[in-house]
Amino acid sequence: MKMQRRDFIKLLSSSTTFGLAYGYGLFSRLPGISGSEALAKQLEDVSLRPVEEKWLPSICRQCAGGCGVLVRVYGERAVKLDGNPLHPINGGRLCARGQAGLQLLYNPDRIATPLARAGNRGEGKWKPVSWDEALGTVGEKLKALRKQGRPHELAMLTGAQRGLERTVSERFMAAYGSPNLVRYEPDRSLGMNPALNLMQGQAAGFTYDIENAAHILSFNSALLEDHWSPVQLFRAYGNFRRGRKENRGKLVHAEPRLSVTGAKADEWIPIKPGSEGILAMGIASILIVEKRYDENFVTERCFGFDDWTDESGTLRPGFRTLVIQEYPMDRVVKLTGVPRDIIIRTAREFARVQPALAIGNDGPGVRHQGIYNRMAIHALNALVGNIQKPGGVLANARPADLSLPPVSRDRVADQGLSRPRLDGAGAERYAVASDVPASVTDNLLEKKPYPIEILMLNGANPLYESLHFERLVKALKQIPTIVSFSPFHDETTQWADLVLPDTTYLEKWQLDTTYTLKGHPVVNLSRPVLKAPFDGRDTNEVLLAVAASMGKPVANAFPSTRIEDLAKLSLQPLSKGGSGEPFGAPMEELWTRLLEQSGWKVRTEVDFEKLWADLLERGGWWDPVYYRWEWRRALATPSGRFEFYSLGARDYFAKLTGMERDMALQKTPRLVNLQQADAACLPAASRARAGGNETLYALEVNPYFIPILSGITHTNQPWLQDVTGFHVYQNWHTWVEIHPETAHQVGVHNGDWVFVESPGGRVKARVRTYEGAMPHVINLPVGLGHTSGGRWTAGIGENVLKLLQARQEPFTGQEQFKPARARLIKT
Amino acid sequence: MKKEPPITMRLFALSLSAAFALVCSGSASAVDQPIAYNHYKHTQELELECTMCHTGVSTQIRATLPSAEICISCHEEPVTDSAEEEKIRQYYAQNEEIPWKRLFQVPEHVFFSHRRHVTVAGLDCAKCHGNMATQKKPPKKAPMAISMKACMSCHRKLQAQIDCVSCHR
Amino acid sequence: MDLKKTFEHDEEVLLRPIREVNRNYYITVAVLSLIVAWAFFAYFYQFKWGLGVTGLNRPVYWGFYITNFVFFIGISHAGTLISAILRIAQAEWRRAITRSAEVITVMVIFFGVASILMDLGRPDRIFNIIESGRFQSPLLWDVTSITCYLTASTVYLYLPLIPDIAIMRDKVNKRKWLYNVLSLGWTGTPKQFKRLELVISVMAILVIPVAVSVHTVVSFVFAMTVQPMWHSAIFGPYFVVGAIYSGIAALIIAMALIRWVYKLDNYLKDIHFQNLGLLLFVMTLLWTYFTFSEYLTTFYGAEPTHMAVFWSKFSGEYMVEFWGMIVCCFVIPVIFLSNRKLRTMTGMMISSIAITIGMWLERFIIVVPTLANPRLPYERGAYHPSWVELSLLAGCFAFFILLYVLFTKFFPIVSIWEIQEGRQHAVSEVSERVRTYLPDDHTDGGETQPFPTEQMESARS
Amino acid sequence: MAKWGMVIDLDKCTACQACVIACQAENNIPNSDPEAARTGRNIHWMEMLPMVEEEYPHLRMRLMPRPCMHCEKPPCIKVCPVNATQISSEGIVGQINARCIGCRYCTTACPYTVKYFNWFKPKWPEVMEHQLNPDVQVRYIGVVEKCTFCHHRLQKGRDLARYEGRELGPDDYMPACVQTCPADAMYFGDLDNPKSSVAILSKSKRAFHLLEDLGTHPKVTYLSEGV
Repeated sequence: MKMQRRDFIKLLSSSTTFGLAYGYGLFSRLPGISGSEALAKQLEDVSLRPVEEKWLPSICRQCAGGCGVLVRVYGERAVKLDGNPLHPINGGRLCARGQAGLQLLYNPDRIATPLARAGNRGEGKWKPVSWDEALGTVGEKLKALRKQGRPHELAMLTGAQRGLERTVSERFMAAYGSPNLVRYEPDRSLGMNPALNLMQGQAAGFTYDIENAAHILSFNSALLEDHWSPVQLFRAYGNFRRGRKENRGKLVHAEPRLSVTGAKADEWIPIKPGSEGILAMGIASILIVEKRYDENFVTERCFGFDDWTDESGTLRPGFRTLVIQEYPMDRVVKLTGVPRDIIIRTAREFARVQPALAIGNDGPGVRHQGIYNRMAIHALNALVGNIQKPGGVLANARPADLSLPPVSRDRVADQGLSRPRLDGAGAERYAVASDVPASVTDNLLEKKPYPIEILMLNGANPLYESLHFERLVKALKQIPTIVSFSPFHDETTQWADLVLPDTTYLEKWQLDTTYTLKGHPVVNLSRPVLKAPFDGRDTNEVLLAVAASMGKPVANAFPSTRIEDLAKLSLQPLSKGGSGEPFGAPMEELWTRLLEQSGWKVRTEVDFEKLWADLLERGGWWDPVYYRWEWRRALATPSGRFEFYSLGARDYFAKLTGMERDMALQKTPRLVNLQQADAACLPAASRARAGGNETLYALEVNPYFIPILSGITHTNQPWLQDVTGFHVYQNWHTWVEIHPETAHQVGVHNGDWVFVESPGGRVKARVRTYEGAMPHVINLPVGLGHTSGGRWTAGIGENVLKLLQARQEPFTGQEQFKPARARLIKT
Repeated sequence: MKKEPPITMRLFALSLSAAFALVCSGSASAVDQPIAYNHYKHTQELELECTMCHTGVSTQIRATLPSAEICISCHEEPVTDSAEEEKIRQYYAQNEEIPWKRLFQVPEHVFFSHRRHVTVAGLDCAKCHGNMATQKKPPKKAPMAISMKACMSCHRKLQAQIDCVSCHR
Repeated sequence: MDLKKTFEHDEEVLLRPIREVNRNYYITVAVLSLIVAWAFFAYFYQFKWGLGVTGLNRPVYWGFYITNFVFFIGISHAGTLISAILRIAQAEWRRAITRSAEVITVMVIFFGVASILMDLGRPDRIFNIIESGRFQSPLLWDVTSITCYLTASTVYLYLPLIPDIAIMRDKVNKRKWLYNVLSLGWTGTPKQFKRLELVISVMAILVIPVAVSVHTVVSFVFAMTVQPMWHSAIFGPYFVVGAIYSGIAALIIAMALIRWVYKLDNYLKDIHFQNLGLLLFVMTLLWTYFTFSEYLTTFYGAEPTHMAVFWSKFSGEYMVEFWGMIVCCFVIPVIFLSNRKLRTMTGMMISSIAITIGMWLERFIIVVPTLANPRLPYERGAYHPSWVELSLLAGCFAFFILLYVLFTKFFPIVSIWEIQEGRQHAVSEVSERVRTYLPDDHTDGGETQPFPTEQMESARS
Repeated sequence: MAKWGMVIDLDKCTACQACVIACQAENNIPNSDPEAARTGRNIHWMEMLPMVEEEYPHLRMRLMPRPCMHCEKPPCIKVCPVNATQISSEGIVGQINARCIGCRYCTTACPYTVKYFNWFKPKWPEVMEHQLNPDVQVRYIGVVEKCTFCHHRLQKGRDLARYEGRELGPDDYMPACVQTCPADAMYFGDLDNPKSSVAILSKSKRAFHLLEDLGTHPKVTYLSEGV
């Protein structure tokens, strides 16, 4: 056949058409590439039935801040967390950690069922067991131990437990007969509070009225990163800056590193690590010498400013003498590295702009600031008389009494409770401390004061926190039975025999008291907002069940076997009237406050069921009225005044005997002109020097907590991991911030992988040159480097704590970090 | 040798139809419902509201298909002697949902809300669902095609939003 | 007759590659096919798992594929444009080289288009360009312009092929049906020739603006954004010059290989290469001029965002590529082409290969550093191509070569009829033409004398 | 017709990144991992940008939350070949990801680099799929996505307002980032309404825009630090 031109063209065009159409048909129906199964699956369950969508109140417990959240529950799924607008702490706002809460709830690495150890300890081999079986095992072991009359050999290490949870643990341990309920959260509890307690006496805690302050002088305090209640602080900060029409608050921040707080501050004063207290003393000396302090307040309300004579007639040095004799300006300049003119300017401004706050560290004691440095910082607040004033330091109001009737104990329990504690708290050297986690490792290892038979881990993960990893592992190996309640396979859980997975906060009851930044007590109530996605159980309910299974004496610890009933029972007193009310809209609050402060409004008894319903709906209760002029509450010292010279400290040292006293005194700062005994009671700021060979280890280490991860127990949350080091473009691994010039000197470049080596150990890190690092000081983030606990945390980065060594703080026995030096070794 | 165009013509026709078939086969295959439900009887003779069974219509994004429980609330005792009716009770007895098949479906990238169209805008069901209410047997395919063109023409007519982002999420 | 014998010799030599198939050919095809098959695997791997298998990232959203796209489209300028210009200019030396040039164009455009397809996140939705195309987008100008160019080039390649296909239909004992269909009933009547030459000359004129537009529009993809060192008015001509530059280099390489493999020294003569070499030298200087202007303007403007890109090329992480480009596209060609002694076959091959590499680097240097240095303080991007991108680059080259090799086995790579036509008419035509250039000779009674061909002939001999 | 805009007061902002996470939670943004972070494939519609100026010890670091600017004259829209990115009549620049062909021209054309690409198919561990927001689509593989000013919230807010027979109020529509901002540093509202807080604040003497000189007319305004 002979092809005609026309035919050819037809053939060409038809085949082209076919090709195009075929391609179109084929491509538009390709499986796998066109659909998104995740959403289809997600929507499938709602196509059949109407979906109920509701917002349920709960409390955020990603950190200790106590924010109220609303959970958007869509059908049976929680899809979003937002702030509870009625909540006085956060007023409808939520921080990054709070927003990420669902990644805790729906974390794929949560332990789904109770597990019994299958292999050797620490091997990580498990077999699932039923809850009945698991509870049976625990109950029997506990029963047996108690029967042998050794209930004190049960120990429970908890995390930052509070409220109803704490009550349950306490009652359980008390009824069982063990004194060993230890909060294991080393380094984290030593904020300003111990120092404030020495100077202002024990109170329900202190707070800074940031919102109303006009000037804030921050001494290395992680205000915008690691405050105990971040959202509250952020809210206050927003108002501090722009809340008042003309009066924009000014923030001056002294820190070796340009942190977020430093970046946000109006002025950043780079300062040698650990010399914050000395800077405070330098500022105090300007205030005193130039007579810029509040004379009225100092004479009326303070003790120990001038020299004074004690009972025996000896002349004791006062604060003024301390400042003049020990902190001449030259010395301050030398030790802090801050130029003289900056110190003078800062001091004058601090005195001029009122109300001015001096804030030390509110967060973890990771920056080597001892209690004396913090006293020195706090002394500035007293010098300008900014105590119990709007925009000043406030003592928290008394909380509502939510206690349950006391536990009735039998003879076995009484005997057990009379034994000394595992951590030595409440006795001798630790007479004023409630928990001393620092001594747990040694005492466990040395079986002091007695061996521990059963160890319960309830929210604590000592292996990650500990600076004595090897020794603690050895100690854990000696304990016959370890039960972990962790919802995750964290480091310490690896050494457990039995894991009873806890639920996360959206799945359980809790009742908890916290405070606003203005000292108002807030009672949070949260309940399970949805069915648990895993077969975990609330540890408190487990303890209740175990107690019940153990029969009479122990079972009596709890008036009910349901945690909900305990919450109700605790809240009963609130219905009796007095001050306080369920959360309400802001306008309502303002009105109440006005009425109450002028004495017009008297609350009467209300129906409890109505109150209960109100609390459940609104998320909690608070007392919006604060009485500033209650000086006896605010200054609960032996002298009834603000003590520059702490009589509490003097009493403490006096109580110690011989050796103990000498040991404790040894840890207090050395002074040149004054006696050790006085130095131990005064704000004798000092700079701890970093040990180690300075030529070999040329760089000073300045560890800091990653803001976005701080306070989070379970860091297995990819949203948070992804934004850790945004200021240096580094995430998912540990980095080391170094000044570009120093980097050049030690021969490393941005992006290099190095080992950071200190005399204590080494970690691998990525070099990030950072203009905000001081020359010759390297900054390392703490919070990464878990070895287990989930796919987004195990093996992510390194544990910087490995570089550090510990020392004990004399008053609280808390573990603190010794300043360290390090060098970089290229990998 | 001459006059043999049919070969190329046939090729041309063949390829066109094959392509057409391919394109079309991507959409709409016939739908068989588990129960021969009679919309006409329920809505026209008994004068029941659509929302009685499609409970989500006015309050939800999706109209929802009736669960066995909704059906059984009327059909617990036999109302007719239909074998189809018996199926409801079987499903219910076995604690199973009736596996209704969806006839109308917008793609997942479309943010369509019944609530918005019915409750807020006050549209009739028939506007989009055609004569569904008068069907005596379950139709094999949707009596009215849901297409973007149809959405757009209606939106234009009623001066509703025609921004892409109003419907495409 | 003598001419007939010569014609037969021409046909014998030029059809030999089609008639004879040897082992080397099979090996070449097999090796190339293997690489192509591997590239197909790589592509399907990418198709299945997504563009994540490449080295692309944020902010370096474009990498090898777009580089290849610009590069291949550039190479495509070799053929049709050069051939069209030579045809219009009636350059007689074109006859042996137009075919091989035109083939480059048609073959290589496919890889330009394919590169874009490879770069798409959703190649399955390519028809959205038709369904909901948006003509304000430079990318759609590209689509239009390239489609146009591809069609025009294909027709422009096909038209001069028709007489040759007819020759094959009559003289080659292979694939009769194919040649039969494709020859469109060509019988070689003068009427047919007249029509064909008319169409060819019309196409030659038409194809030039299309070709220029293609690369201008390709440059517009970059120039129409506000990104530093992309947003440049010079980009249109700069890209066109670059395209012709790389095109000629590619053509020289192709011709040299053809000459060597098929032993066509008698047809692709040194003079062809010399002429192309000179053209290439001109383009070298022109390209250098444009590059210089482009960078100098940026440098003097000294806008920080522009300078970030500038320095990353000049002394930063893209230093190697930048200076590599300068060496390949400027230093080497100037050394070898400016000097008659060095402008040998080897010299020209070295420069051509250098230019091809250099021009690829130029495209890379245009695409990547701008993206790697975003305006806002993000972390500077880094781009390291993955094995998929490298495989696809290799695959594109292999596939192109494979298609070219196959073409030479299906069709004569040197136009037979044009050579024959040249032998038959060219000399007289040219002399006629040259005569018209010269001043008229009025010495003999004011009557215009024809050019004294005979005298010249005798003078020459 | 409203013109939605945002104001971010850097003086109040504490760089806490709540907006960053809130956005991820609201908009079904896939989880990152070390590999994605290393290769620059993690997605943040809202991101915290550090701008370091000057040198130690007098350096200033400006920390800026950066959403899509929703430019009035968006460079991304000009270049899209398939109409997949468009600006709505209310000024929201949307990405119709069902139409996007993934050419990534808009991502390269955007001077703010705020458009993101789905390099892989977005995936979650099964249990995490529970938390996906039903109002927001999970994007496909190979398409571009971007900040939408949470426009699904606008639809819902508008529904509610219309149902209650009133005008859309200032609290009816608020993106997730603005809603959660603890320091109250972010404002959102109608720029065309002279009484709205955004309209007033965007005329403040502290106001500035990112890359103002490019003529993109961003609808996100920043207020600088200091008095």
